[in-house]
Order: sequence, then structure tokens, then C-alpha cells
Amino acid sequence: MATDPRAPEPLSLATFTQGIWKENPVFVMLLGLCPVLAVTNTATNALAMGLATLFVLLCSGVLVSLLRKVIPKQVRIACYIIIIATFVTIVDYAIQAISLDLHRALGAFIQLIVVNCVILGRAESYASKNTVINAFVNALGMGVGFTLALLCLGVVREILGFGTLFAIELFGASFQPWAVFALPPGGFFALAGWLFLFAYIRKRRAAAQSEETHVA
Amino acid sequence: MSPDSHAFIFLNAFLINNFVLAMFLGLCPFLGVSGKVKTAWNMGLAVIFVMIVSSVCAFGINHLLVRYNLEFLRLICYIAVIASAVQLVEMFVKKFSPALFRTLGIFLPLITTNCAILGLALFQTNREYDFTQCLAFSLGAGAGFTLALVLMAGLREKLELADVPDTVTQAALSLMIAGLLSLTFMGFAGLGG
Amino acid sequence: MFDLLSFLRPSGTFSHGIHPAENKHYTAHMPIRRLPFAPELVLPLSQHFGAPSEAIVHPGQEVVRGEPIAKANGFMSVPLHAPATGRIKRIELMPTAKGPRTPSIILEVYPGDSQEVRYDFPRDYTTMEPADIVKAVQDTGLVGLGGAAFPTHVKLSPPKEHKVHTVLLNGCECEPFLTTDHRVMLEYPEDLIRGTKILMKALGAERAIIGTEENKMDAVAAIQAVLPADGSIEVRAVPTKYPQGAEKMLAKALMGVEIPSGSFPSSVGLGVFNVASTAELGALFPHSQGVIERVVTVTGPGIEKPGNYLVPIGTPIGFILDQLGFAGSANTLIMGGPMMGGSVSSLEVPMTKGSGGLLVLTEQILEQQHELSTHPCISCAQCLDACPMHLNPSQLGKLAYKHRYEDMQSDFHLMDCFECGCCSYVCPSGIPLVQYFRIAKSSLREQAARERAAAS
Amino acid sequence: MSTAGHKVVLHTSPHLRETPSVKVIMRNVVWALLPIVAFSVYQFGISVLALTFVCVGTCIGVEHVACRLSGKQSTVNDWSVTITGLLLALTLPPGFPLWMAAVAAIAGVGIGKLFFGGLGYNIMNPALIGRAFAQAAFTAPMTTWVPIMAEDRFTQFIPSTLTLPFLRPESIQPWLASVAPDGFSGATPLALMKFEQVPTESLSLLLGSTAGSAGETSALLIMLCGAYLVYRRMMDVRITISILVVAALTTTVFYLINPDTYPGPLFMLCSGGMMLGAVFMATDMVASPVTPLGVWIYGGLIGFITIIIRLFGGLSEGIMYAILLANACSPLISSVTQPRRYGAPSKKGTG
Amino acid sequence: MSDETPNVTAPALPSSRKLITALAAIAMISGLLVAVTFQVTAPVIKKNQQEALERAIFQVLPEATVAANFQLEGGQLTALTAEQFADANVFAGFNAENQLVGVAMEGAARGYQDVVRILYAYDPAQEGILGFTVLQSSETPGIGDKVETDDAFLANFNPLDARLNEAGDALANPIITVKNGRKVNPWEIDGISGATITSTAVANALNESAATMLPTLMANQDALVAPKGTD
Ligand SMILES: Cc1cc2nc3c(=O)[nH]c(=O)nc-3n(C[C@H](O)[C@H](O)[C@H](O)COP(=O)(O)O)c2cc1C
Ligand SMILES: Cc1cc2nc3c(=O)[nH]c(=O)nc-3n(C[C@H](O)[C@H](O)[C@H](O)COP(=O)(O)O)c2cc1C
Ligand SMILES: Cc1cc2nc3c(=O)[nH]c(=O)nc-3n(C[C@H](O)[C@H](O)[C@H](O)COP(=O)(O)O)c2cc1C
Ligand SMILES: Cc1cc2nc3c(=O)[nH]c(=O)nc-3n(C[C@H](O)[C@H](O)[C@H](O)CO)c2cc1C
Ligand code: SF4
Ligand code: SF4
Ligand code: SF4
Ligand code: SF4
Ligand code: FES
Repeated sequence: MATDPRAPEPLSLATFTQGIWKENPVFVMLLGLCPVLAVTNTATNALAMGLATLFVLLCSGVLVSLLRKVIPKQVRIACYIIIIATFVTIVDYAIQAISLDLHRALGAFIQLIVVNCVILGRAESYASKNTVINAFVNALGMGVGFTLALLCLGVVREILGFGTLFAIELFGASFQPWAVFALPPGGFFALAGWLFLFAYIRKRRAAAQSEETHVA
Repeated sequence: MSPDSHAFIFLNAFLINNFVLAMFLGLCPFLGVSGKVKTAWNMGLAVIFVMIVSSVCAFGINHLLVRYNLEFLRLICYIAVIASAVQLVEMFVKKFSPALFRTLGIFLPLITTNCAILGLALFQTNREYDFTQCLAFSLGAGAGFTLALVLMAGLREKLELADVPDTVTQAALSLMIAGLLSLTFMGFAGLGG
Repeated sequence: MFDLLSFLRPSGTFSHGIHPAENKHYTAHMPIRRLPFAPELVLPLSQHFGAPSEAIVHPGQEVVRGEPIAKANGFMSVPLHAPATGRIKRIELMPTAKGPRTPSIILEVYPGDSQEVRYDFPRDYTTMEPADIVKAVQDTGLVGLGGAAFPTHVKLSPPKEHKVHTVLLNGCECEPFLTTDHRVMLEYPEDLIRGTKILMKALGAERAIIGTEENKMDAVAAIQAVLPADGSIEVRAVPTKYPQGAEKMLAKALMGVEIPSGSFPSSVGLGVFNVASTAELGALFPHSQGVIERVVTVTGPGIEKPGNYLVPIGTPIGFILDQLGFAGSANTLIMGGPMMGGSVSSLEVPMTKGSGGLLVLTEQILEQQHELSTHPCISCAQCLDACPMHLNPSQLGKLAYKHRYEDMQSDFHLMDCFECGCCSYVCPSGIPLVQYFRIAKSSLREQAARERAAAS
Repeated sequence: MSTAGHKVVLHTSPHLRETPSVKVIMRNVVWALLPIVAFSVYQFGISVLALTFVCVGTCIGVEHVACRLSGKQSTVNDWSVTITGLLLALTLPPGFPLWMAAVAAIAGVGIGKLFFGGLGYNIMNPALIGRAFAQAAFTAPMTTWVPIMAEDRFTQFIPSTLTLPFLRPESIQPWLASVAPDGFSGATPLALMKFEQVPTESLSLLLGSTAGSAGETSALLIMLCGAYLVYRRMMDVRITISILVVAALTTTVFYLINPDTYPGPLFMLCSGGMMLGAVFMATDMVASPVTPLGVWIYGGLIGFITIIIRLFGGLSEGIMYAILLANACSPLISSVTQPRRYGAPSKKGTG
Repeated sequence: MSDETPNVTAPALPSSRKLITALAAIAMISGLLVAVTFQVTAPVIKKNQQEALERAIFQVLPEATVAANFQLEGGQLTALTAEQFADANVFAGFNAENQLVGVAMEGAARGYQDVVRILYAYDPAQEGILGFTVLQSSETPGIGDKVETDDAFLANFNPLDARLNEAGDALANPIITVKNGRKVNPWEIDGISGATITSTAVANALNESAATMLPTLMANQDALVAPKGTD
């Protein structure tokens, strides 16, 4: 891989954690937003979607990394897409076998994992250039980061939209749910809200830091 | 209007269950290419175009797959065939209408493999639309995408001149606009029912 | 605002514009009177649009009233004449209304002198060739007294491809408070008609229309009494509305034509001149005299004795205020009218050829308005409905706020704005739109100049 | 007096201004809204009074706190947020739980206005965003109507009004039975028309003796209050006119096709939120186009969409969504209808 | 070149044979993987589907212990095997004594947001509808989904009159929704206030399905027999 500008990365803790916080695919990179918004009206759906994506990320990451010396550059994207589509199909059937209700709730979005930019992006920019172990760890980090982000939304939307969490009633029958969070606009609002919150925290932290340096 | 009529299929994909604002399909290009109204128009045209191409392709392939009982290969085939069909058409356009290529061309690679296109193919298969229904569906979906994109771009251009608080990032702003648009489009629920 | 029925009303005016309180009652009825000579007159060499004049006197030299003291520096320039008999004291940098200090001739007036104009060489325009008239007009040092101080003779030599058929005389005086042109039309109608004929001759125009606003019907009557019998000159009153006096608006009102963006009136066969300029021409030309004084409306709530005064060019503002008395300890002094005039920074600033008004506004009046300037644009569209150029000041203002000057120019025609101030006047958010536009224009001009410099 | 010691104050032109400031305009809109609020209180009693106070109070509170947090000077004294509160209250059902009204107010001012930078920068009508949010979040309470002129409306709250925060409102059926023993249909004139083809008399619509949102009752009163603003030149009447005209025309077309299923134009104009929306909400200048032609298009769009939703949509009322949609379109409308400037070269010339 | 794009020299292509081989190999691997997965999961999925259907059937026919699949087409009622459930449109429920307790059929109509699909139970003995369950809907949570939970609404179905007319070729009275609290006749559905549209969708689905299915179904009542060989 002499032509590659980026040398394979040594394995480190950051390989795993960058996907969770610093390069979180949803909150930072804003990738793969369609499933993030479409299937997070309940925490269960969010978790299932997250795990499905995680699975595809891991498998495709490992396979792409394994085959990285074999696949010719010119057809690499096509190969990645075929690999990803394979694992997505597998996940799709697996979920149908596990629970039809879940499959119905997630709808076409399981199959749409194929086009999720996170996965192809990882395959192209990381797995194809790094060792299998690294690819695995990195994909795990990304997948966990993606799942956590989905959960962040799913939890908020389910609690507000239905008054439940993982289908367990939280507040009793007289609770008034805020149905808007179960509806499409609520998805946008919740994600915008999280982004706002993170920006606010970041700003506060930056302010605190600059004050510190000022004092020092 | 009957749920199977072409007019209703169009209207449903266009307004009632707008692809972007209600179905959450194609959000990445929606957020990425909605900064300028002019770009948004061109992008919208490109999407309509690709949607029709892929809808037709998907319809044909599905026919074959069903005939040979190979439905489990559907996803792989869709994605491969749509991508190559768009590539082919792209080459064709580049050759015969460089002007058209300059307006649409840059967007084509961006959209060939995104949720909106694949979602369209999957939905039309699930709903068992016939050929003309597929056309109505893809036109409606493309028009709905374009409408949402252009409205969004107009609002974002307007907000470029606003004093938006600095804790509101560009992404949060776009998502909030999308949320409000989505809230607005709820008014079309049940239209034509 | 929200003028629903504008399209039903007969034209005869332009569309949009505003109706500010006229405030002409302070001075409209007061005949023109002479103001005493200040002990020292300050004569900037650049009182007009174009190249500064070149001094032809030296300190210590004695001059008589009416004698040329500076000569034109090229075609785009005019000479300067001594407004009083006296002695040249110095030639040095002095403050002017526009701000920066410029070279000026300082003339010490002889207090005992009778101050008669003895500089007088008769000539007859009817026998002169147009080219000679143009040259003679330049020698009078006449510049547009309507505000822009554009040399009049330059306007008499339009580009070859333009044929001027009609001369429009601008007697609208749409600015509130000012009554200079009104009094001139009322008191010197013969001079005005003579001036008009000179202009027509110079331009080869068949026709002239004197346009004024409906609030000056007495002036219309005065002029009608002296109109030539052949009907080549007529006088017409148009609805009172600001900025009716802008030449583009006047052309629309009187002729129903629009002067194309970026062109001179001559491109549609028109020549537009202020009535005071024309009357001055009519008075000076037959005697080959130069401009040495002009009528100035000194007015405003801050002035004790408002009126229309014949003021020698170069009289410092401080002297006028001392003569006429003023109220309050802090005032804004405006050269010109409240809509377009600029406020001056020092009492030493002299009256020049272009200044037809001195408006004194007290600090309280201005403070009452400061309450306004607090809000962002609320898109109320009042400014769009006011802008006589049919621009979009709302959008221009928002772009200016974000320093997007290029977009203002390319997409929203910033350069068509003539800074009339209608938009600022109506803006309920108190946005200083005109100020923004001025800054934007000068920034763009500077940039263009830099680019030109870099290219060459 | 001598010029010695005289201070010269610099100022840029134009030196005089004579327009009412934003504050004065907004204050006058508040005046114009007060009679409508008063009439609503008269019809529905103290519940609407409480609703108004909660909406206005919350709106003002949210704006004040947000300004504080972002270190800006509080902008509540420009009165615009008071209008938002009043209009929001007028668009809610009279017995709407107060805590939900507060949520609607927070949503309206928070995500509808402050998120985008406050006065002048909002992209849609904040009061309507508050209502749309509430409609999507608390749909059932948003479609629970009560009869006017209930016997003890000045001494008793409608039971749902005082629902505790985060809880569902209790059923108002027993209360309804006690105040309207002869059977209150529980439907607005629009819902009656849409779902049961029962028309309501035009006179009652004009006078407002029908059920509905707090402020969507008397078309006549709303027109009068709007006329005051038009007279003071503080409202763009072109928008109102175009909405009403296009709505009437659209209705007439369908009415002529089939007078049995489709209502007539008078009914359409006077029922529901049409009047309040056309007079007070579509005219919010911030979210409407600025160009003269754009304003007509904007109004026409609202009128047309409203009628289409009313006649063919799932909902009985469409003015709110129509206004929000037209708000979203207004930047586009403005940009394609830029006025032709004075002296612009003819189209061919520009090349 | 007429094209404006700069002419970049492409990197030397490896032989196309290599490209095609790589692609084909990948495609083969993936095809294999997918095929295997499909083989493994297909029976489980089918079982799941069948179970889901039966759960729905037993939900609307709580007294039934066995269900049988039938296909009603062209005026004919044909018995199907348990595996052919995908082709069935009539499901008969029998109790422990092998007595017919009711028939479940599907109906669909436009609701507030999208089409509402329901499975409803019809009792030929009482000529009435016993209840229904929602198979698919995207109605608003908290509003439209009340049709499944609202007690007053469910009380409409004990049973809802769906008698055929004298000739037996149409419903005697069309099933309609009336505004909440206005029900007077046994064939009317008392709508949920605030969810009139979804209530109407249920009525429309019932009315349309009943009107088309019932005449033939009642004519072929005798074919509705319990499946043989079940215990
Ligand atoms: C906003 C605006 C208002 C004007 N109003 C007047 C006016 O009332 N009277 C006038 O003579 N010139 C007015 N002018 C200047 C005229 O456009 C024009 O330059 C002038 O009449 C030419 O005559 P002059 O060169 O003799 O001054 C105005 C210009 C502008 C931009
Ligand atoms: C129904 C109604 C009630 C009003 N009540 C008051 C009032 O109580 N106090 C008041 O100052 N103006 C009230 N006004 C407005 C006044 O008539 C007047 O127009 C306004 O105060 C002028 O204020 P401005 O000059 O600041 O615009 C009311 C207007 C209307 C239409
Ligand atoms: C966000 C939103 C969601 C709605 N969802 C439903 C629904 O799921 N089912 C329904 O019948 N009506 C729904 N509606 C419509 C109204 O709640 C109600 O049906 C309509 O106004 C008729 O009122 P009525 O049932 O009291 O006559 C919804 C309305 C909104 C604004
Ligand atoms: C005629 C008029 C109508 C208005 N209508 C509304 C309205 O419907 N909703 C609202 O929140 N504010 C309204 N306002 C107030 C103000 O424009 C609003 O608070 C801004 O939209 C906030 O940026 C209105 C103001 C005027 C002058
Ligand atoms: S306002 Fe300006 S243009 Fe009008 S008369 Fe006065 S100086 Fe001339
Ligand atoms: S100052 Fe310029 S933008 Fe403003 S009204 Fe006058 S011409 Fe129009
Ligand atoms: S562009 Fe405006 S400021 Fe510049 S010269 Fe022309 S009118 Fe004057
Ligand atoms: S700039 Fe001023 S006048 Fe123009 S729209 Fe904005 S607020 Fe209104
Ligand atoms: S995730 Fe849908 S377009 Fe990227």
C-alpha cells in the first residue's frame, strides 16, 4: 500500500473511543441520519437498529480489511457495497426470524442500512487501510457510538411520546404523552435539541477553560 | 380518491407522506445540499431523474427475481443495478448534453446510493405497485423531495442574514427548520381521503 | 404604505416616495433678505463636483467683488469669484461640510467698502453659438445649486449621440423646511425665464417645462405671468411628495419616461436643471458675472430668526448663527435639508455654492428619534413601499449588516440607490439603512479602485 | 446668543423620521387584540382569562429568561412577544389545560422564535408554531370543545383547565351534561360541516355564538379590530384581502359544482380560524414576503391551501397549516418577485 | 477534446480479467452467504408469520381454539391447508367442540394518515361483527390508536349488526360511523370524539369488506368446516 497516503494506524484506545465521542457518526459527523430519525420513536427500535448497524459495521469492516489486498482499487466501491448488502440481507432475515413485530416497526430501514453513509464511509476510509484487529475495534467503536446516539434519541422520544421506556410504563395511566415526539417532527426536534445541548456544553466548557487560562 | 389511484400515489409521496419530512428518506443530501436555492433546484431535478431511472430498473429486476424465486437477492441486485444504471445514464447525458450534465452531473454520484433512491425501490416493491403506479410514485417522491429541499434552502438563505444564537450550530438549525417543515406538512394528512 | 389604489390614481408623479411633514411655514412667506458680510470669508477651492479650481491670487493681494480669484482646472471644473472686496489673507487647509480639510482661500472683507459689483461685461446670448455659450457658462462658475454642485456647463455638453429636446427645470424643492427655490421662483421669475432660454439655446432644445410641487402655486402664478408667448416654456405643478425633486422622479412625473439605470437624463433627450441655478444663470450671464452669493434658507426649530437670506459664498456658519440667534446649547447643523443634507462638524465650515439650506435641529428633537434605533428588520416592507427607485432596502440592509456588499451590488442593485433616505425615514425598526448603503458603496468603490490599481 | 461654547452634534441623514416604531406598532396590535380577548372571556368565562394569562405570561417569561441566559438585553418590552401570547391563547380551545398551554407557549417562543435569533428572524409565525406543536403533542385536548355562555362560567373553571401538569385532562362529559343538558354536539361548525354536512347559520358565525377556539368566534369583531389596525396603517391589508378573496373564489367553484356537499363562501370565510388567521396571523410581517406582488401571492396561497385542506384534507380546519406553509414559502416568493427597479434595462438589453 | 474537464491520465488499469474475477468472487461469496441465511431463516420466518396471523385470529375470536384457512374467490369457498395461509382470505375459528364460533376476514380503508388494515370477526349465527384488531396503521399514537383501546368504541361490537338483505346479495344496512353519542341503530358505530376519522376508516373497512364478502360467504356457509386431522 505504498501509494496510500495514510499508513495503517497503530491500535490504541482512541481507535475505539473516537467513534463514540470525538467522531460520533450522528452527533458530530451527521451521517446516517435517516435511520436515526426514522426508527427512534421507541428505545427498543433504536436499540435494535443500533445493534443491526453494529453487526453490519463489524462484519463488513472485518471482511473489507481481510480482502483489502485482494480487491483491486478500481472496483473497490462496488465490492464494498456487495459485501455490505450481503450482511444487511442477513440481518434483515435474522430480525424477521427473531420478531416480526420488530421487523415491521423498523420497516425498510433495516435494508436501508446498505446505503448508510457511516458504513461505506468506514469501509472506504478505515477498514480498507488498516489491519483486521484495528478495523474490528474501530467498527465496534463506531457501532457503539451510533447505537448510543440512537438510544439518546429513542429514550427521549419514547419517554415523552409514550410515557414508557422499553415498553415499560413509567408514570402511570394518567400521564399525558406528548405525541409529537412519536411523530416525524419530534424526531427532528429531538436531534436538534441534542445538538443544541452539546453545543451549549461545549461553549460552557470553552468559556470555563478560557477563564482558567486567564486566571493562570 | 382510491388509495391505488395514480393521483393519490403521487399526492401521498409528494405531500402527505413526504419522502424527506415524514418518511425520513434522503436526509443526508437534504441537509447537505440545501444551502442555496439554485443548487437545491438542480439537485431536486437530479433526484427526480434518478428516481425515475431507478424506479424503472427496480421494477424490471423485481420482475425477474420473482420469476426465478430469487427474492433474497433483491437488495444486492437493486443496489448494484441502480448504481450502474445511473452511471450509464450519466455517461449518456455527459456525451449528448454537456449543459445538462453540468447542472445535474455533480449531484449524481451523491445521490445514486442514498436512502431516498433505494427506499423508493423497496417501497414500491413492498406495496406491489404496477409499472405506471411506480412512475407516479417516483415522480411524487422526487417532487416531494424537491419541494422540501427548495423550501429548506429558501429558509436557510434567509437565516444566513439572521442573528442566530451562537449555540445553535448549522446542523441544529437545519434540523429545526426541517422539524418545523415536518410539523407544517402534517396539515396535509388525510388529503384526498 | 400599503398603497392599494395607487394604480388607479392618475399619474403625473412617480410611484412610491413619502410625505414628510413639510415644515416650510417657518420661511415660505419670508422675502429674500441680504445677510451682512462676515469679517472673513472661507472659499474652498473645491466647492463642486470635479477637479478643484486653481487659485490665481496670492496672499496679501487685494480683490474686488466679482473678480475671478481661481480658474477652472480643465473642463470638469469651474472658476471662483471674489464674493466681497477685500484682501486675500491666506491660502490654507480649512474644514468643509464634507469633513476633510481642503485648500481654501481666506478673504478678509473690507468693512467700509460699499460692496457693489463693479465687474460687469455685457453680452447677448441670442447671438452666440451654443459652444460659446457653454464656455461662457463655465466662466460664470455656475454649478448646480440643487445640491449636487455639478458644473452646469458640463450638463450643457451632453454626449454626441444624445439629442436633448426638452429642458426640465426642477423647482420641486421636495426637502422639508427648505424654501430657497420657492422664493427664487416667486421673486426672480424673469431671471428664471432668461436662464431657461439660455439653457435651451445652448442645448438646442425646443421645449422647456418648469416643474414644481403643488404646494407652491403662488410661484406657478408668478412664473405664468412672464412666460414667453410662443409656448416653448410651460410651468406645471406636480403632486407634493418626496423625493419629487430627484431628476429621475421629475422626468417620470413630467414626461412619463424613466431615465435608464446608470445613464444621464440626456439619454432620453432631457436636460434637468435646478430653478435657482437657472435664475442665477439668467441674472449673471448677460453681465458675464460669476457666482458670488446664493439664496440660503436658514431655518429649523433651533433658529431664532429663520428666513431666506442672500448669503455671500464663504460665509462661515458660526457667523450666520451669531447673526440669527439659535436655541439650545447643542445642535445638529445640517447643510441642506433634513432628508439628504449632511451635518457639519464645525462652526468654521463656510456656506458654499451647493448649499441651499442651513437647518438647525436641537438635540432634543434628535434624541426623541434615538428611541427608534433598537430592532432588527421585521420585514414590514414599508421601505419597499417607500423606495422611489423600487429597490429592496430591507434585503439590502440585511446584506449590509452581514457585510455582503458584493451581493448587494450584483443581486439587489445597490448602485441604483441615490440615497434619498425614504427607506430610513419609514423604517419602524430604526435601521440606518442609508448609512449602511453609503458605507457599502464606498467600500465597493474602494475595492474597485484597488483592483484597478492592481490590474494596471 | 453667542456661538462660543456651542456644541455641534453630528448626525447622518435622514435626520428626521416620523414612523411609529416597532414598539408602537406592536402595542397597537395588542390594543386591537384586547377586545377579541374580552369577548372571548365574556363567552367562555374565567377559563379563557386564565388561559390568556398563562400564555402571555409564559411567552414573556421564556423570552426574558432566554435573553438573560444569552447575556442580551431583554426584548420583552417591544411587545411583540405579548402579541404572540395573546394570539396563541386565542387559537387554543377554551378548556385547554393550562399546563399544556404553557408548553405550547414555550414551544412557540422557544423553537419558533428565539432559536432563530428572536424578533425579526423567525421563519414562521411563533404563535402558530406553538399551536401546531400543541396540536401534534396533545391532539385530543386540542379538539375538545365546550359550549359558549355556560351558566356559571364566571365562577367556575372548565374542569379540564386546571389539569395538573403532565397529567391527562379528566373527561369533561359530566360537566358538559350539567351545563348543556339539551345535548351539546361537541363539534365546531367546521367539523359539523365536514363530518356531518350540517351547516351553521351565517349570523351565528358573524356574531360568534358557536363553539370553537377561544378567539375564532365572532368574525365581525375580528374584522372591526383589524380595521382599526388598517386605519392606523399598521397591518398589511393586502394579505387579508387576498386570502379572503382567493378562499371565497375557491369555495365558490366547488359550491357551484355541488352545493349539497360543499359549503358556500360565506360559511367558509366566517367559520373557524379563517378570520383571525387572515387578519392577525398571516399579516405577521416577519414571516411574510416583502415584495408587493409577493404579498398577493402569499395571501392567495394561504386562501387556497386552507380551502383545500378544509374540503379534502383529513382535518376540518386548515388555516394554521396553510399559514405555516406560506411562511415557509415566503423567502422563495420574495426572491422571485423582486420589484422591477426604476430605470431597469428592458429584459432583452441585459443579455 | 471538446470537453472542458482536464484530461487526467488514468492510472494504468490492471487487466480487466483481474477486476472481473475479483468482483465475481466477491459476488459469489455474498450470494452464498445470503442463500445460506435465507435457507436457515425461511422456515422460522414462515412460522412467525403464521403465528402472528393466528394470534390475530384468536384475538378477534377469543372462543376459538382452532383456525382453518379458506379462500373465497369467484363465488367459491375453498379450504386451504395450514401452510397455504398466505393465500387465504377467510379464516374460520372453531371451539373445542369443533363448532364454528366465527369467521375472521380482512378489511382496509383510508384513515387519517394512511391506510388502516384490520382483521375483523363475523358471526354467521348472529349475523353481526364481533370485534376487530388492527393489522397495520400509521394513525397518530394517542388518537387514532384509540380504536383498539377505547372501551366505549369497542362496545359497538357486541355485536354490530351486519345482516344481509332479503335477497342475500348485499348488506341490509350500510355500516356507518356517527358522531360520538349519536348512535341509535345497531348497525351504526359510535365514533370516538377526536378520532372521528379513524373511526370512520374502521366503519368503511368493515362496510366494504362485509358487503363484498358476506353474500358469497353466507351462500357457502356449509363449506366452513373444521379442518380434519386436528386435535
Ligand atoms: C433624492 C433626491 C432629491 C432631489 N430633490 C431635488 C429637488 O427637490 N430640487 C432640485 O432642484 N433638485 C433635486 N435633486 C437633484 C436633482 O436630481 C438634479 O440633480 C437637479 O435638479 C439638477 O439641477 P442642478 O444641477 O441645477 O442642481 C434631488 C436629487 C435627489 C437624489
Ligand atoms: C379596542 C381598543 C382599546 C384601546 N385601549 C387603549 C388604552 O387603554 N390605552 C391607550 O393608551 N390606548 C388604547 N388604544 C389605542 C388608542 O386608541 C390609541 O390609538 C393609541 O393609544 C395610540 O398609541 P400610539 O400613539 O402610541 O400609537 C386602544 C385601541 C383600541 C382599538
Ligand atoms: C397531529 C394530529 C393527529 C391526528 N391524528 C388523528 C388520528 O390518528 N385519527 C383521527 O381520527 N383523527 C386525527 N386527527 C384529527 C383530529 O383529531 C380530529 O379527528 C378532527 O378534528 C375531527 O374532530 P372530531 O373527531 O372531534 O369530530 C389528528 C389531528 C392532528 C392535528
Ligand atoms: C399585524 C401583526 C400581526 C401579528 N401576528 C402575529 C402572529 O400571528 N403571531 C405572532 O407570534 N406574532 C405576531 N405579531 C407580532 C410579531 O410580528 C411577532 O411576535 C414576530 O413574529 C416575532 O418575531 C404580529 C404583529 C403584527 C403587527
Ligand atoms: S431637497 Fe435636495 S433636491 Fe430637493 S430641493 Fe432641496 S436640495 Fe434640491
Ligand atoms: S435611500 Fe436608496 S434604497 Fe432607500 S429609498 Fe432611497 S433610493 Fe431607495
Ligand atoms: S450611486 Fe448613488 S451615491 Fe453614487 S453617485 Fe450615484 S446617486 Fe450618488
Ligand atoms: S428595513 Fe425597516 S422598513 Fe424595511 S422591512 Fe425592515 S423593518 Fe421594515
Ligand atoms: S442516511 Fe439517508 S441519505 Fe444518508
